[in-house]
Amino acid sequence: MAKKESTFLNMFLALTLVTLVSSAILGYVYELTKEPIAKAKAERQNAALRNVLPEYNNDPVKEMYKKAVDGDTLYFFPARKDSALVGIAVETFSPKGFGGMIRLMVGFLPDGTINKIAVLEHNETPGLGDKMEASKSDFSLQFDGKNPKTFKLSVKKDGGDVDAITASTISSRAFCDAVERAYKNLDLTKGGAQ
Amino acid sequence: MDKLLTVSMSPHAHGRDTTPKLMLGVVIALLPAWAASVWFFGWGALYVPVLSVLFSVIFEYLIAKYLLKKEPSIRDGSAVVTGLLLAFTLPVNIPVWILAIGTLVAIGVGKMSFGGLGTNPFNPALVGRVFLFISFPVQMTSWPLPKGFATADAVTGATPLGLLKEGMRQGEHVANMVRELPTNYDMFMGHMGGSMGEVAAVALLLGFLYLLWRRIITWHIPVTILTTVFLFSGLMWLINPADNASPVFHLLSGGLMLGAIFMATDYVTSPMTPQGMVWYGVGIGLLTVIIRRWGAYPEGVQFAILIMNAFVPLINMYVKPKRFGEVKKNG
Amino acid sequence: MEYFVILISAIFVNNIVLAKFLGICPFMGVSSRLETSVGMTGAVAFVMVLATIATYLIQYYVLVPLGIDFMQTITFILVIAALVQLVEIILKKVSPDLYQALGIFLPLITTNCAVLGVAILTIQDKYNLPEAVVFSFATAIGFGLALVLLSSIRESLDLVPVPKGMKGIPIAFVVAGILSMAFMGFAGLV
Amino acid sequence: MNQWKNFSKGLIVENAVFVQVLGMCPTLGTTTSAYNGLGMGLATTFVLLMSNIVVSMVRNFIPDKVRIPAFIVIIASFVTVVQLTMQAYVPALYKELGLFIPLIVVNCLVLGRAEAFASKNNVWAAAIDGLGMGLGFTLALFMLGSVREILGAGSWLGFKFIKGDGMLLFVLAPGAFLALAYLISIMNKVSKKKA
Amino acid sequence: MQKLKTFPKGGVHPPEHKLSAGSPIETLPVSGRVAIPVVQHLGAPAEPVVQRGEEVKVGQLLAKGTGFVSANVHAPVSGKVFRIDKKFDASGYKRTSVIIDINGDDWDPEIDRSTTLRKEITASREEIIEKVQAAGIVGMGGATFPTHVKLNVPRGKKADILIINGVECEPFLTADHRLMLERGEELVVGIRILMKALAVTTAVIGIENNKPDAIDHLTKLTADEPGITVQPLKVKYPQGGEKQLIKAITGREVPSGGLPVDVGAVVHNVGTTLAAYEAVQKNKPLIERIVTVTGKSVAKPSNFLVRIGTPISALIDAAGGLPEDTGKVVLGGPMMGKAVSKLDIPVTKGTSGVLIIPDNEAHRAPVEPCIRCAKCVSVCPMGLEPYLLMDLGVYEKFERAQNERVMDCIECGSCSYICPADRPLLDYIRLDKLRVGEMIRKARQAAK
Ligand SMILES: Cc1cc2nc3c(=O)[nH]c(=O)nc-3n(C[C@H](O)[C@H](O)[C@H](O)COP(=O)(O)O)c2cc1C
Ligand SMILES: Cc1cc2nc3c(=O)[nH]c(=O)nc-3n(C[C@H](O)[C@H](O)[C@H](O)COP(=O)(O)O)c2cc1C
Ligand SMILES: Cc1cc2nc3c(=O)[nH]c(=O)nc-3n(C[C@H](O)[C@H](O)[C@H](O)COP(=O)(O)O)c2cc1C
Ligand SMILES: Cc1cc2nc3c(=O)[nH]c(=O)nc-3n(C[C@H](O)[C@H](O)[C@H](O)CO)c2cc1C
Ligand code: SF4
Ligand code: SF4
Ligand code: SF4
Ligand code: SF4
Ligand code: FES
Repeated sequence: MAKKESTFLNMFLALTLVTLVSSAILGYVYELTKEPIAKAKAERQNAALRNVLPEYNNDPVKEMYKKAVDGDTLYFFPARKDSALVGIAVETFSPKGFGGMIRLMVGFLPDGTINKIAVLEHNETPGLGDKMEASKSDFSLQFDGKNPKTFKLSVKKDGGDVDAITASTISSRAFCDAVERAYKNLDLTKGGAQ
Repeated sequence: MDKLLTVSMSPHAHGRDTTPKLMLGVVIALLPAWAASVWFFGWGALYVPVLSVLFSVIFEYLIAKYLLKKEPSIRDGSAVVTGLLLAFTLPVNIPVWILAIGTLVAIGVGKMSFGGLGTNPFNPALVGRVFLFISFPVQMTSWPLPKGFATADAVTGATPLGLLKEGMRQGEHVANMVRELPTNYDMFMGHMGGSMGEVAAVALLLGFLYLLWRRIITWHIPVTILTTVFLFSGLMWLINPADNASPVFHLLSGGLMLGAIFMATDYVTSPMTPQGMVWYGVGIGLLTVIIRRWGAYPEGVQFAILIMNAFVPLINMYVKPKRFGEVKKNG
Repeated sequence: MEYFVILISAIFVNNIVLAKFLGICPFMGVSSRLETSVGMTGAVAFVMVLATIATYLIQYYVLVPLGIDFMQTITFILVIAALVQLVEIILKKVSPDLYQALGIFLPLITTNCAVLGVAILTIQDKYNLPEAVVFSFATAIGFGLALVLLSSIRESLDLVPVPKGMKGIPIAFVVAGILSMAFMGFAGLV
Repeated sequence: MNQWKNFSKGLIVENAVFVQVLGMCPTLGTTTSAYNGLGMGLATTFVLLMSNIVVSMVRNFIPDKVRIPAFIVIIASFVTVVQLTMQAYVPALYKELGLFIPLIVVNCLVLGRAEAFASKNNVWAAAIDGLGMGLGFTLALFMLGSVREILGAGSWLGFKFIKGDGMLLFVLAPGAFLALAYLISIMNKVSKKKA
Repeated sequence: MQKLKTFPKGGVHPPEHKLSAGSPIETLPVSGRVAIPVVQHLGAPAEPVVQRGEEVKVGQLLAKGTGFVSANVHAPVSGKVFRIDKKFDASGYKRTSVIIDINGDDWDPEIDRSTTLRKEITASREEIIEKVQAAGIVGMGGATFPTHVKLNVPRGKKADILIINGVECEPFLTADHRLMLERGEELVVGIRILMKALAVTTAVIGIENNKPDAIDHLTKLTADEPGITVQPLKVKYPQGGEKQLIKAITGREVPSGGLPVDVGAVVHNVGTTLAAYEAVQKNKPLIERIVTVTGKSVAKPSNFLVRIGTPISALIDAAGGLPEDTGKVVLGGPMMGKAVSKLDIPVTKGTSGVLIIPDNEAHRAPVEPCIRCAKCVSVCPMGLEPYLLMDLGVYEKFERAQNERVMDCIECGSCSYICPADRPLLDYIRLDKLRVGEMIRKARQAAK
């Protein structure tokens, strides 16, 4: 078969056709994946919540409330078991990481004790700052079960109680900063308010 | 008249300098600093450099012979200088296997990949050192404190620049840190934490004088680097003494002396004309202070030199010697 | 001050080639001669700034309002391709000299991921328009800096006996690696 | 043409990364681990395969002058399909690979094959070519990712075999350049010996 | 004493080894058969004007210069022309030579052979130049450029200073030194003659500071010679290079590609000046010169006054014979001289010395990689970058070499001398110059 000639009409038609077909296919795929994408997003959040909170049977996402602090936002997720408050997860942040912003999910028990911490997002150096992830080192585990009332949330170098990641004081400080921010803004009485 | 005479083009005379003699000169100039480091850090400072030299020479030999398949030229002595200088930039408690990796990278990546002596655009010892610094931050930043000769169990601690950076991160006033920092006299004599060969400014300056006297190097690079650091840090110190250390502190701390005298002057990786050397030195001085003051790392010399190494071909291309007869007619 | 931070970050700390790995192919392809690197840098700077502005406007005034930001990739690449064509045509008419200088590089730039990458990064990092302009310009400067350094080093390597197995691309990558290592010294400047 | 030869040329003799030095950005940017390299390679392979097929199918309907824009649209569509699919089913990997997925659009390899091969050959040959080239690309990324992961983190495909860290530099930017430099050099030697 | 002057950039300090500095000039007779090449100068070859079998007198014209940039050649001996043939000379090539069987010492009667000093200069400017040209005088500082050409200042240019080159910066050589000590009075008259020819009122004799006796002697002799001064110079090679000397003495820089007259200076060697004296005042053509025979193992380092054409083997014999350990024989000094492969070649107008180098110093060390020590750059008196010029030669990038001004190189050899890696810098630079020269010539032809 001979090649189509490059007349204006041909060119226009061909391009339009290609674009239309493509857009149509894309629209279709978009519709198809819309659901799973949303689900994947929610799943990530839920997984983090389940990870840092004690067992609950409400939907903390539905009860979520926000607070604007330090130019960004904290998200609070109250968890209940049979309507009794069993904990609050706080999505918190610190801009002081080695690679900029880090985001954590910190789970508190109703008395303010830290239950568990999950790292949501960071830009730290692999092998150094990324040891804040629980899968890469035990750094974040040292917070579990500590109450900031008695456990000073800063690295030992700065007179606190936290053992810094070796050679990553900056990341460790940022981590503490984020947890501290969550704790300071935590209003335990408010847990059941909504 | 039947003897065969040698015929060659002029000149028929040759000066006394040869490559091995120059390299030996550098080794001799490093001896005072070596002695000082043995004095401060103990026996480790004696054998680590020896090992480092050994590794460098062996790697160079093997790579030349088996990978490049050319006659190994260990005799020129440049691998010895590279090994020695690499060791001098490391903490004395460096594990031997890390040392081996460092020399392999210095010689293999930094030098032989480009074709060996004279071809490498970047300072091989610094390529090795920065590689280690980034790869093994933990081992590369635990500095034994000088405990005098032959004391067992070195205690690790921060270098003066490390202390400074740490303090500044806490937002402390420099004046308040002074108590923790060593005195200028201590730093001049080498009583501080740091790499093996970098601590004793006085010993390094002795080596500098020797290099100048033997005409192995010219003054241009070291003097411009030190002057630039002094002036730039001095200016900032005058403007804001709360956030800036004194210029003397900058001169005496860290690897500045070692870098300026022995590493920035590496023939292969520095410019060819005096004017070019001045540009290069100013660049190294500025970058050093910028990294020390605003960067994440307490010390900037090693990066500053590597970065300026990259500018050397450009400098050589555009900064030409003053050609004879270039000026228009005069008189 | 904010602009200054963006500038330093894009040129030194997060250099597009040495830290972010964008635009590597032109980086390798045109870096064997210093002269072409300078021309390429000019062309990239020109197109990058224009493309960033165009895609920025498309994103916030077309895609987002229509709710079709999943079409980002396809629209951006078309916009960039069209833009390069347009620039070529206009340049040819308005300034034949500049066209002579930049001309041969323009078609290459369409398929340069640095341009598309910067356009997408501008959106991802939520810059406003003036910031986006500074960012794209600084990125191009960073690209040019790395390119000029690499090409001057490669030219100087023409006069030394580089081992056969390392000649050309491999040694250029070694140089890029060491450069990238040296540039890590800028970490933390911003 | 011999289909096996058509397929296998992309693996070694005309390998996109080692021999043609195309698609360097994803090669360097996504190979912090063997798994990431594999993922990026497969994503690219998919786009390459599909766009080669479609381009070959429509090659006779597209006038010459608008050939390139049309190809770009086709490629971009498949890239978007990959983007959406990955977001839905492998969101973690999608996050890791980041910017480099949309950038498949400008990967010279993809457009290059569409232009140089698919637009001149039948659908079957184009598919084989796309698959071969894609797998060659994947192979290269997987190799580079493996080297970097082994040296940099002391693990392979997530399986850790030393205590502590490796040579961090290899997971960082400079390591990508250095590892690729020596891989290319070695592969050149190997493929020369073969030829 | 005056302040030492020197050129500003570059230069080296090779050991001086002026072994023969204390040996007075001896006149060496010659006998047997000698070969006189017709090319002993820069420029067009001279055309033989004698026949085979013809009897010639000392001073008789043997070959006539063809064209302006060329020089006459005279018979340095008397005897019978054996034949005209190609013979090896110092260049290593066979060159047309007039071969004479010596018979007695029968001089052309026109020549005044007395040793009385003739101070009074009666010749006019034009006559001086004519006589210099007729006498076949060429630069005896080594370049052998015909002297009358340099005395003819081109129209539109003006010379205002005559510089007499008594520097003798090459190690070992002492011919000029002895000349200044023993023939000072004649030299001063020679300077007057050249000054008259050039119509200048200023002349400066440049002498390196390692010859204090020569400086003293000439300072005394010129004390009441208006316009003539002696300038002591720093001991540094290549102080005697024309451009360096002009720069040191006048502060003027000869522009790249230009000539000394462009800055108003003309430089002549002391030997040339003496030859001019003899030609103008005594009618004596250039038939003899002073040659230093020296070397570390030479038994009797000497300075000889010899006739052109004397085989160098005769000179060596007179200096105690060829040492056992001889490895190389060089005509000229160690820095710029030419190594020869045989010893039966004749002394020519440009032969300033015969240097015998022992075997253990005669060979070059193996070439090592360049370590970019920049020593060659810092010693180059012309502000060039020898390491780069060599690389450009190795990799055949001659166009770039031209842009890097390789043609400015004066081939002083300082770079090769200093290089710690024993790189043959000057050899490659000569290659560059050859190729660039070809390129320039081709471009010129194409332009025409
Ligand atoms: C390539 C590289 C990346 C780094 N990344 C981090 C990081 O992600 N987090 C961190 O806290 N420090 C990081 N650092 C180290 C800091 O620069 C600094 O040395 C350290 O945080 C402070 O020292 P210390 O922890 O040993 O007290 C990195 C260093 C290098 C060489
Ligand atoms: C082509 C040519 C033309 C020259 N013309 C003049 C001239 O007009 N006037 C002059 O003083 N010297 C002239 N010279 C002589 C040079 O300036 C110089 O004295 C000669 O080359 C020997 O110098 P050297 O021994 O330092 O090489 C000329 C030389 C050459 C090669
Ligand atoms: C490197 C170099 C060194 C020279 N050294 C001397 C020297 O020591 N004495 C000298 O008379 N001429 C020396 N010359 C030659 C002079 O440049 C110049 O040709 C000469 O003085 C001109 O005089 P002439 O034409 O009478 O020889 C040297 C030339 C060069 C290139
Ligand atoms: C004055 C001088 C300084 C040197 N400095 C270094 C250096 O800092 N690092 C290094 O690896 N080699 C150094 N060398 C040795 C040698 O020049 C170096 O290994 C070359 O770069 C190898 O091509 C030095 C040599 C001299 C003469
Ligand atoms: S055309 Fe593509 S592959 Fe070639 S140099 Fe340019 S970007 Fe690289
Ligand atoms: S698209 Fe261009 S820039 Fe990107 S990989 Fe291909 S050649 Fe390189
Ligand atoms: S380049 Fe020429 S002028 Fe310069 S030192 Fe070498 S030989 Fe002398
Ligand atoms: S003197 Fe020799 S080794 Fe030194 S730069 Fe010049 S050529 Fe190279
Ligand atoms: S420039 Fe090549 S993929 Fe980015």
